[in-house]
Amino acid sequence: MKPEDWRRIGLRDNEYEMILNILGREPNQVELGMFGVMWSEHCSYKHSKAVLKTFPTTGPRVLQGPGENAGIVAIGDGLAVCFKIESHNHPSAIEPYQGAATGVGGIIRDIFTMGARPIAILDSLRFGTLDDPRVRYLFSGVVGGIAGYGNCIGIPTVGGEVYFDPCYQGNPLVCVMCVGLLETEKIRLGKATGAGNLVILAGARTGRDGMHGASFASEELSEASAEKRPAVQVGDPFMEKLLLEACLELIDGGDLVGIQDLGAAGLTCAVAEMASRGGTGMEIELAKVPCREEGMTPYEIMIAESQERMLMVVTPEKEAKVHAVFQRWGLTSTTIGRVTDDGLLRIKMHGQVVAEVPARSLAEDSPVYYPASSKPAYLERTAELNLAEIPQPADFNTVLLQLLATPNLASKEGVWQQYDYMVRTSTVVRPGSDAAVLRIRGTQKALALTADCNARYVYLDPYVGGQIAVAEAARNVVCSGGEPLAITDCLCFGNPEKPEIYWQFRQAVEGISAACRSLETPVTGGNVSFYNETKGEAIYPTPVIGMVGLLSDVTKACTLSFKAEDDLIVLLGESFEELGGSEYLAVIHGRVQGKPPALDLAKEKALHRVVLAAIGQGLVRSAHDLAEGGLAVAVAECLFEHGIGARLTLSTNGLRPDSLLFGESQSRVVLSLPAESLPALRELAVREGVPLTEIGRAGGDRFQIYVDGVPRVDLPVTELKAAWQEAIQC
Amino acid sequence: MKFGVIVFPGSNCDLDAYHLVRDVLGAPVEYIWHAEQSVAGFDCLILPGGFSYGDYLRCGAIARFSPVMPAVVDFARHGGLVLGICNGFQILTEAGLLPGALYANTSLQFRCRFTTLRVENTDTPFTRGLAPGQLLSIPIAHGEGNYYVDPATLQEMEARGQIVFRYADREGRITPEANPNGSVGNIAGICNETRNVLGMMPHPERAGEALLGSTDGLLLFKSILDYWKEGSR
Amino acid sequence: MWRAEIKVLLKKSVLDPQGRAVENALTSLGYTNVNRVRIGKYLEVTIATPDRAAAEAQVREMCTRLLTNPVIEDYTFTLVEVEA
Amino acid sequence: MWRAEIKVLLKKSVLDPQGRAVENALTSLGYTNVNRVRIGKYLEVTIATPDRAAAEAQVREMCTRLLTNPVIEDYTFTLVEVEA
Ligand SMILES: Nc1ncnc2c1ncn2[C@@H]1O[C@H](COP(=O)(O)OP(=O)(O)O)[C@@H](O)[C@H]1O
Ligand SMILES: [Mg+2]
Repeated sequence: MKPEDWRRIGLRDNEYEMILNILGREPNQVELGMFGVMWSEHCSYKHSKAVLKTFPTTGPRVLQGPGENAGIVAIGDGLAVCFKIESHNHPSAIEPYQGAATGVGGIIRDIFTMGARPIAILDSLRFGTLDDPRVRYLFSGVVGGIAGYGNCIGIPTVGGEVYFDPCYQGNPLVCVMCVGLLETEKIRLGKATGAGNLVILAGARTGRDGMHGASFASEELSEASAEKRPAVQVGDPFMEKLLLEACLELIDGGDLVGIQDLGAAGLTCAVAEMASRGGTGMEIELAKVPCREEGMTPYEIMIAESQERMLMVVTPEKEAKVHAVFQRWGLTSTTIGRVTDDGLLRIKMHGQVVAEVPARSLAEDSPVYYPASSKPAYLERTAELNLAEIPQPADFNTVLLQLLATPNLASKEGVWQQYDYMVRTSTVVRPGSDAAVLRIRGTQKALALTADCNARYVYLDPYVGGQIAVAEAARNVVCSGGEPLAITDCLCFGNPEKPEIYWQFRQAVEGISAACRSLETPVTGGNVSFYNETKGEAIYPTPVIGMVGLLSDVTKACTLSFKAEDDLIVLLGESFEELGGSEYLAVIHGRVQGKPPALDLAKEKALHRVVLAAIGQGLVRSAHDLAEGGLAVAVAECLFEHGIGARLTLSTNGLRPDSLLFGESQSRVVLSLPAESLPALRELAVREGVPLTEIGRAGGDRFQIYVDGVPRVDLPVTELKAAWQEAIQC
Repeated sequence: MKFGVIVFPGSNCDLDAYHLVRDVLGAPVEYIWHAEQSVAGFDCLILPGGFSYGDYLRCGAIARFSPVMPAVVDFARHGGLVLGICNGFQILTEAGLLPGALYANTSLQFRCRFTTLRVENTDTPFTRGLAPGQLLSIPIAHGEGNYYVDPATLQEMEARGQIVFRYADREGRITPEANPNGSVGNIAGICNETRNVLGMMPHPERAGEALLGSTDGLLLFKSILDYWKEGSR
Repeated sequence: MWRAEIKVLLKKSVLDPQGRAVENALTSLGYTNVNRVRIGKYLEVTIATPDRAAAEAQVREMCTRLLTNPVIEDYTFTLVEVEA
Repeated sequence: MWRAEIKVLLKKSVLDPQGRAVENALTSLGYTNVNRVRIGKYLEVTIATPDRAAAEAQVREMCTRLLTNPVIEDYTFTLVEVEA
């Protein structure tokens, strides 16, 4: 072996040294390739492992934390919810449709691998600015790919988010979350136990596509990666639908000892992880692996990342039945090996050993790095925001119209109308509100689902930004009537070997952890995507939070829209002079500056208690959290569905009018309710010490805002809605 | 009466139709696996929505050759009630049980949203419980619901009352804006000459519970039940 | 052995939205000298039969039965003799 | 004026789910002598330019910029001279 041999596949010299020590000899090409993919950042988390250990991962409801294919939390009635989010950024940057589609396919496999029936998908997307034709191509391609795969396999895409910022111009983010339901005792793990048990490979045939996808995902996007293009593959949602049904049937029948999907690092990763988790070994005959192409080498078969494949461990008695089930579903399944007790992966081709390595060494003993970290210099620059330099807008009508029409705030209907968000007829709160709500058949319960992250906040203060990402997700869940249960996270950052990037990463994780502790939403799993850079420029640190909440009574599900004339409009929470990091500052004044709004987790939690009680007792007709665009934008969003207007009368209490209307102070929710409910609501608010302000009434067909008696905004709802609705064409 | 929901590989609204009939309508219903060769014992067959065989090549093109299809065709020819929803509609046209064809929406995009349907013919087993011109709120979810049929055939179909539903605006006007996919004459659903086979792109099984936003879809299934009770066939 | 190369297009009478969309895209990219853009399917099928006439007949049959929908589509094809 | 007839197929190494599904369908319809079924796109574009070389260059450019994605697709085309 020469240095270029291991460097070519992304292994460092010290890592090659480790391999020599593990094997006590030189690896051969196949073995080297296996280490190469397994020790890639994507599979080994070598730069993030140490930090991820600091997440709070336990709680009374947590049945499965990080480490398996997906996390699981109990929701009563013997049921549990299984969920996970994952990114497919780099493939999507090169082939947006297939990159996004295979991302959806991959995360769905993670869910049914655990024995859960996938019931929902959410997509969290970030692109450059839409004036760039390449970005428009990526945008429509990615959305088309998610629609193409999700719609075909019949799992509703019920929520997500879309942001546009120059920092994503060359490096879009495509994170997909899948949520599944299962009966608690049907949980299956990716474990290979019982020496003598058989190893079965099912689904698609193995082709040369996706070569080195894992190591590819662990490199900065450069001109060079154009040459690695074969790393992108075509998804086959039809095949996956059959695979899904067949696997769930087998799991239901208790016919499997263990099951694991083939994702990054293909067969190598699946056999290594299953054996390692089971403390066993495996003997695999590659000649038995059904291949799509002639003359594939052992090396290629071991690292190919062909989609829509599953690996199972079964007892010899069940072998025939398992094959029969796959056959009825029109799928190929092959027994390719058996479980051994010597902890070794013994890979053979036509009976001849081509690789022999300890399973643990691939899955567990990968290097762990503790990169240097240092506070980024840019924070000095961004921190100083002198509001005196920011002129008050002359005309608040124009500002509000401009804000509603900015891609980050505008309606995303152009996106989600391309998704089948109704299939399985359980979607009670559809896209367009805060969190989506799905009923759980056979119970009175429902799930509230959301995916959120304001990356600009994280950029301006990774710690606070990380906290806010969790808090906003929880606020969305709460506004839909759900009690936040747990999160999954998709941590998208730049190159971790740069101290300033690693500092962002550590701070963000600390912030997320702090928020998860106080809001009692443990981290049950997630995914890290580093090296999101183009030409050395990193994206904003973007830790996307996927959250699951529970409603005990589906009929209590709440949406953000005002529903009746003359309803009172009430603001919960407090508004401060906080324009830092706001959409208003960025769009109207062209500044990404200041500190993000402050977050007090105790106040946040208190707010949640008030809103949940108010919704639970049926006091309110709508609830909507205040996010980008602040109070004025949040209330505007409440008017559009039913075309009901509103008249707000606000007092500045020393705040700048623009802070009052467009500032993004945290822990605030706007409610609408019949007047007679107000006393009861006030009582709740007082008990929890949450400030409550009556700010106006719903009604008419105009949106009017008076500030200290001065009319600041007065526009027809139809005009506002048009600006908001027509901004994004996809 | 007993409903049968045919399950093709890649069907994914089979479960929704099944639940609506069993849990909301309260009628007996069973799944029928596409490999079955008989549909004996069933009184109404539902070909559900989804992506049979991935909708590869053309929507419904491969499914129409499923082992169960000869039995379905035979059932229909003898007056049995057949309801094709979305992909089911596409399969019925491919199988020649309904005229015309469905292809890509003019937007070239998948569309999922509630639409307003105007009832054009109430003299069918599926719509007898409805009023002429009645407006129904029923969602669509398809990428290829653009119905085409040659002008001559279209005239005959109009004359024979084979147009059952059209996309309309909230006032019941048949406008281009109300047409979500470019289908000729805003056609959303049609029946065969003998009116025992109905194909529609919108999903009545998704509009059966207030919790989900509309109960208008249920009216179709109630019509079928009434028709059956009166034994008027 | 024959490789059938089959081109499938929407009938002229059927509106071709995809063709129109691509034509617009091309024009907006500056290719103002293009028109009559039509988009359809291209299929390749290898048929093991010694005899060209038999191959032709089989392609026609497969096209009418499965590969195309005569209601909206027209097709043309060519046969290329290939090695087994 | 030239009519470019462009055939687009997925690269040989890339999975072609449609092709596979259709091959299975044809086989179960009894056409057991078919294989290597591949399904792609067929495009016709009419280009107003006197000169064949210019037309060829333009087609190549349009294919790489818009009509195909070189990441997963290969294309071939022929030019047919047509009346304006
Ligand atoms: N990519 C997407 N896919 C599906 N739904 C989306 C997507 N982007 C936004 N939505 C939906 O649009 C609504 C508004 O999104 P967003 O502005 O992010 O809400 P919030 O600010 O409350 O998190 C939500 O219901 C969200 O689920
Ligand atoms: Mg919200």
